[in-house]
Parts: sequence; structure tokens; C-alpha cells
Amino acid sequence: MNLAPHLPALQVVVPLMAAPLTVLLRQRDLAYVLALIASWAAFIISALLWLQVEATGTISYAIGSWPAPWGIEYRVDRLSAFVLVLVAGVAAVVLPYSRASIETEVPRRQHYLFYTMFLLCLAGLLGITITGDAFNIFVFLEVSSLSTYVLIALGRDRRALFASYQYLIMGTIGATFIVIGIGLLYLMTGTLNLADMGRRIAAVQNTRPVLAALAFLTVGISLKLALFPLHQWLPNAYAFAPSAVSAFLAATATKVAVYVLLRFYYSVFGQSQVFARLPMQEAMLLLALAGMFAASAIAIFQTDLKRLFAYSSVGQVGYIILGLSFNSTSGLTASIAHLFNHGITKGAIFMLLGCVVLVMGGTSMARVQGLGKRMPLTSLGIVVCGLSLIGVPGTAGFVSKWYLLLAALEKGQWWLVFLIVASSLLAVAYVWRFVEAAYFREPRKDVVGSGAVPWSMGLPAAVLVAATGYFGLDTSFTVGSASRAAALLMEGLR
Amino acid sequence: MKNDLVLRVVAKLLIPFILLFALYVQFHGDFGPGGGFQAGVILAAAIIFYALIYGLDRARRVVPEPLVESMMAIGVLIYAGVGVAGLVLGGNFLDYFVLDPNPVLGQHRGIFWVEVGVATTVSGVMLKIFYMFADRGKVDE
Amino acid sequence: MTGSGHFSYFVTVFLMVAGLFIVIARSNLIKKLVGLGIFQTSVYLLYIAPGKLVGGTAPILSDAFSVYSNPLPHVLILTAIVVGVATLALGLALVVRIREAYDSIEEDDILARDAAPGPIEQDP
Amino acid sequence: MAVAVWVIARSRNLFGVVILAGIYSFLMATVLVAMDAVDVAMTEASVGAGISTVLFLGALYLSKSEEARPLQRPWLPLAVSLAVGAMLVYGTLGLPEFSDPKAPIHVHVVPRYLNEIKTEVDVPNVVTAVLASYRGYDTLGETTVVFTAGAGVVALLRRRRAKAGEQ
Repeated sequence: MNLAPHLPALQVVVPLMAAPLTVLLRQRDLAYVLALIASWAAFIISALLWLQVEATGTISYAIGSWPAPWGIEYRVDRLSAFVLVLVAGVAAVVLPYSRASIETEVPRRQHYLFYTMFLLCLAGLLGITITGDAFNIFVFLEVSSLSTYVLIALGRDRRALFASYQYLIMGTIGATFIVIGIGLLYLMTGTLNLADMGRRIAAVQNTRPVLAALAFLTVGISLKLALFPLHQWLPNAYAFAPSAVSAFLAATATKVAVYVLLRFYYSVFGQSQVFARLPMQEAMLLLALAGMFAASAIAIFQTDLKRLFAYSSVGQVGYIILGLSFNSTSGLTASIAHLFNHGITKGAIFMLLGCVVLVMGGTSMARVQGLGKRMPLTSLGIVVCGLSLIGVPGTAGFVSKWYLLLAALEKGQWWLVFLIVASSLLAVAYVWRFVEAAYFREPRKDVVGSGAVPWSMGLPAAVLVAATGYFGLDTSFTVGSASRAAALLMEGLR
Repeated sequence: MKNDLVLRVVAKLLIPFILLFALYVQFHGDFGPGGGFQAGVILAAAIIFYALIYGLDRARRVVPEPLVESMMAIGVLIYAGVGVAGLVLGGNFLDYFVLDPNPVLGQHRGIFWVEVGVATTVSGVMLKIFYMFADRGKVDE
Repeated sequence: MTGSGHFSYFVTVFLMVAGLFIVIARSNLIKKLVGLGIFQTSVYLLYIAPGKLVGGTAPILSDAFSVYSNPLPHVLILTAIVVGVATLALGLALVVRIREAYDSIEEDDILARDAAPGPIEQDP
Repeated sequence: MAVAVWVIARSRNLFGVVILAGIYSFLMATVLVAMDAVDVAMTEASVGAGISTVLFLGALYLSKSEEARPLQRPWLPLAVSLAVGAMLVYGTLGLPEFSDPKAPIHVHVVPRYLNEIKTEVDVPNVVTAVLASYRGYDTLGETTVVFTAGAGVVALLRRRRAKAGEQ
């Protein structure tokens, strides 16, 4: 039996089937091994899919052998293949890390359920990315959301519970908005397949429902991707979730939401005149700038590192949306590349913070004083990733910001160049807060760290830090894939 | 409620019928309204009813917790297993046509097993949630 | 474009506004979930109502009828209902845990109780 | 239904609210039957009026049944909800009329389900056929969602041996 043509289905089904198996095993070591195998298999499949797409172009897979508008179609194009690699890759790195990390943060009896939830979340995120069907996006969005709520609530602090509840409310409102948007589109086009929808929407005479659908989808997805000012759920959720969960979510969840936004904007609404008639670009630009400045400014005043970097995530989402608002190939290239680069950078930071939690017992500014001496390698890693957040040359963050600047220049908007640089200064400020505490202060007497970072946590974190550096120097994978994906999306507009 | 004779007798009489009705809804879903989800809910309701009348512990003895937890997982596995069976027999994922030499019968077979999977998971989950909530209450008192 | 032709949509809108209002305005955690349920239910009507054809019957094929209402929205909404109840179960489980941890299910109380951090978490 | 929703929004007695929500679900199910959506109605009745109510009552039993405070400062939420409602009104005004057989949803995709089903699947209940076969993958996702909720509730509510989890 030849598995190659079935890779798109297996991409989601492998983690999805591994999840109930972990429940049947009910034993944390076996569950861990199974989850490890499944997540690595998912990563290998995503890499193979990426290669296949780069070689032959878009892959379409009809589930149940029902042709596209009647059945559900899986559709892997350059953009989704790229996002798949990011999600599956981060999962493959975070999972080995999580074993030691949850040891202190999650009650022992629940460990196997942690892996179940992790796998479900992975399957959900992959399912959103790979599907070519609007309603299927919603279903898998809910798979990933529900498992995310549980993962966050497994945090040891009681505030994790409330953070999870708030996310549940906000997330469900967002998902319902998305359903309303999909419903309106369905009522106007009679189809749920995204590509089919895109083709038929051009012929829709009455554009008011399409406008409303655009509004509902934008608001709903923005809730999910924590676009300022709809970001309130994010800082608490990231701050109180178990470290492995923060790392995985920070690197993937909001990025997949960005992907969904791109998918709807360019593959569905792209064909309609609606998009051209609305001041969407200006609105996006304003929100992006507001997010970049406000969230970064709030980040400076945080007293807990996890919260600090969570607000920084909200700010960084602003850059991604900024690139999108240019509505040009180079802007999209910057967005997609930043999606990847920021994903691995933030993943690395939260993994390192997890090590800090393990040794120092927390990540408040008071606890990390003098961390440079106590945990030199970990501190160094955080600083490297911090440089990437700022956008210092030689790091991944620089590459995507550079393309963002180029895109702004291409539009002849000098003031934007100035604003991007100015907002990077805010990033300098919040990264400096860590540097100051870790290297220029003496450890507090009342904070006693214990133990060392186990290699199973240190190594995966180091891998991501190294990746942050590597993709700052070799841009052929990130920028190459991103520009080809951007070209594909812009093609849809014509 | 545990000692009320009338309730107990009525429950004894009713529960088999509820179970039967669940099966009817399950297998008649092809012809009338109903299907795996509804059947699973009714099935779970029958056992919850039993637990309310006879007490949680006795219900646990009839339908033990590990079984319930396994049911949640097995249902999903049955469903996905049908999909994989389609793969193995040379079709796409969730392809029912290949499940039988006659494609239409293959569809019937696929739908049947898929509905079984749904019912298993749904009833397992509903029961488990009920057990969980009931447990919390008991220790709280 | 007549009023009656869009009546079902107005019902949807009313339910949606009311549900959303309850979710945002009320401080009680359980009440919020009730509101969320109403908000989600409004979507069911948005999907189902346009699928109805006057003179049609439920989409169960038989020789006696020839006009059927649209089955596809029904399928989608079945899925949506199930997703809704799954979310609800999880939400309520969270409420139970929150009540145990805070002894309150009022949003304001919980926020107030978390406002004071422990001594070591404060900025020096 | 409107009355039920209005009272739910006003009332502070959570017990009453939950019961009313159940009644609301029943009314909704009736409407759905009128819309020919029998499968959906059956599910809504069993889920909305059945499971949800039981779950709510269970949760209420474990917590207080009275809402502490009356409504305060309702204007901002009201404005937000009304704005969303206005957006939907704006959108729905352009939708096809109620029961218009020429609406896109009746002429595209669905005819195949209704016409070909005899030869392709041969199951009289079209909803079942579409649910389990044509869009079977959605249903797999749905089952997974239910499983996620179940495992999630276990993860959240299982008794721990010691209450050492909290700081």
C-alpha cells in the first residue's frame, strides 16, 4: 500500500488517533512515548508534504472520495504547507520538553491527559491549516480551542482557571462570529468549499451580506489571534498555563489564526469587489500600529516575565498584520516570514522561561535577579531571543522586519519605516528590563533556586534558540517559502 | 430517593425500554430522524436515571468508570478506524465505497460503523461528565 | 424586499443581541454561560431558516413528496449543537473548579481577590 | 422565546434562569420542527433542554444559586451587542427572501444530495447520509470535540489525592 498520496489525511489523523489511544493506555510513560511518536510522525509528514508541494504545486485530497464541493476537501498549497511545518515542527520540539516540565507543574495522575490534550490541540491546529472547507475550519478550531482551555487550566496557579474561563468565553464568542460569517457566505454562494466559494463570490450581486460576513469573520478571527484591542485573554492565559503549553501556544495558536485570516481574505474575498471597496487596509494598518505600540508599552511595565513576553506577542502580531495591510506581495512575504520567525522565537523564549520556573520557582522580576550567574546558558538564550524580538541583524526577527521595511519603502511610506523602528525601540526597552535584572542585579537572598535544568528540557529549548539564529542567517527556507506563498495568494486576487 | 419502592419498580420497568429506544434511534437513523449522537445521549440518560434512583455506587458497579473512560476513546477510534479501513482497502480516508464489493452496500456499512462510533463516544462522555460532577458534590458535603 | 421575507432573520438578530449582552454585561460566571448558549442558538436559526421551503417537507426521502427542505444546514447545525454542549460542559467544569478555588462565581470578586500579589512577586 | 430571554437577562435567581433556559430550548426545538429540521430539533431538545439543564443544575448544586449583584453599568455592553446586531441586520437585509427556491443554497451543491442519493448512498434520511458520508469528516471532528470535552472534564474535575496543587 502506497501511503504517499494519503499524506494530507494522515497529517491530521495520526495525532487525532493517538489522542484516544493515550486515554486507553492510562499510563503516563506509555502515553508519552506514543505522543512522541505521533508528533514526530506529524512533523515528518508535514516536511514531506512541503517538499511535495514545492515540487508539484497544490495538492488536493478528497476525503471519502467525494468530489470537492460535495465532500470535504483537503488542500495543501504553498502557504498551508509552510504553516504545517511550523506547527508540527514546534510540537515535535515542545513534546520531549514537556515531559520534565510538567513534572512539577501538573499533578501526576493527570499527565497522560496532558498528552491527550496536547495531541488533540496539535490535530486541531493541523486540521485548520490543511482543510479546504469553511465549516471544517470551525470544527477543528473547536477541537484545538477546547483542548487549549483544558491545557491552560492545568496550570498550578488558581488564576490559570480563571484565565482559562475568560479564554473560553472570548474564544467561543470568536468562534460563533466565525460561524455567522461562514453562514452568511454559505447563504450567498451555496457552497462551503473555500475555493468554490472564492469562485462563486465574484458573481454575487448583492454584496451587503458579503460585507457583513467579512466583518464577522474579521472580528471573530481577530479575537482568536489576539489582535489589539481584542487581546485581553492572551496575557493571563500565557502567564498561568504550564510552561510547555505557553511555549506551544505562543508559537502556533495565534499563527494558525493569522493563517485563517489570510485564507479567507485572499482565497475567498479576494475574488469579490468587496475587498477593494472597503477601507480594510487602513483599518488593519491602524489596529496593527496600535497593537505594536500599546502592547509593547504595556509589556515594559510588567513585573512577571511570562506576562511581559505575552504582551510582546500581542505587539508582534501587530507586525504580521501590518505586512498584511500593505496588500502587496512583499508585504505578505514579510507577514508570512514573520509568522514563522516570531513563532520559533516566542516558542524558544517560553521554553526557556519554563526552565526558569523549574529552577527558581517563578518568573517574576524579583526571582530572576542575578539569573545571569545562576543560570548563565538559559539567560543567554533569552537574550538571544530578545534580540530577535527587537530585530537585531543576525537573528530571525531581523529578516522579517527587514522585509517589512522593504515593503513599506516600496509603498513609499517613509513615516511607516520610522514607526517600525520606533516600535522596535520599545522592544529594546522590555528586553532590557530582563537584561538589567539578570545581569546587573545581585540575586535576592530570599529567593533560593534548586536543582538544575534537565537535558530533556535544555536541549529542545537550545534547538529552538539555535533555529532563531540559523534562520537569521540562512533565509532560503523561510523567505523563500514565504515569498512563493505570497505570490500564490496575490495570484488569487487577480 | 433510594428507598422509594414505587420509584424503584418504575425504574426497573422503564430502563429496558429506554435502552431499547436508544437502539431504535441508533439503527433507525437511516430512515427517520435520529442517529448516533441522539442514541448516545439516550443511552447515557438511561444509566443516569438508574444512578439517580439506585445511587451512584450501584450505577458504578453496573457501568464501572474505567469502562466509561475507555468508551470515550474507543468511539473515536472506531470512527477513525473506519476511515483507516478505507485507506487500507485502497480508497481515500473515510472512503466507504471500498468497504464492500458493492459500493452502495459499502456506504451502508461505513455509515453503520461510524454511527456506532459516535454513539459510543457520546454516551461515554455524557456518563463520565455526570460521574465527575456527581463525585465533586459528594465529597463537598 | 418585504419585512415578512426577513422576519426570521430579525428573530435571529434579537436573540443574538440578547445573548451577547448577557455574556458581556453579567458578572456571574454561570449566567454568562447561559447567555453564551442563547448567543449560539441564534446562529442555528440563521442557518436553518433559509433552508426551509414552504410546501417542502423534512429531508427524508419518500415517494410521496418531491420538495424537501435543504438538508445541508441541518447537518452543519447538528455539529454546531454538539460543539456547543461540549463547550458548555467544559465551561461548567471550570466554574466548579473556580468556585472551589475562590469560593465565588462572581467575576468582580475573583478579580479583586487576585489583585493583591504575594510579597515575593512584587517588584523590589 | 423573546419573553424567556428577557427574563433570563433580568433575573438574578440562577435556578430560575436555568429552568427558563431549558424552556427556551424546547421552544427553539418547536421552531426547528416548523422549519422541517427534525433531526436538529431532536438534538436541540435532548441537548438544550436535557443535558444542558442537568449540567447547569449539577454546577449550581456545587455553587451558589443566587447572583450576587444586580446589573451595573450596562451601557457599554449594550452598545457593543447592538452594534453587532446592527451589523447582522445590515447583512441579512441582502440575503435571499425566506423560502426562495432560487436562492444559491437551493441550486448549488444540495441538488446532488437530494437527487443522486438513491444511487450513491441509498439512505432515505438525507441528513444522516450527508452527516455520515458526504461530510463524514466533519462528524469525525465533532466526535473528537465531544471526546475532548469528556477528557477535559476528567482532567479538570478528578479528585486529587492531596490538595497540594495550589500555591
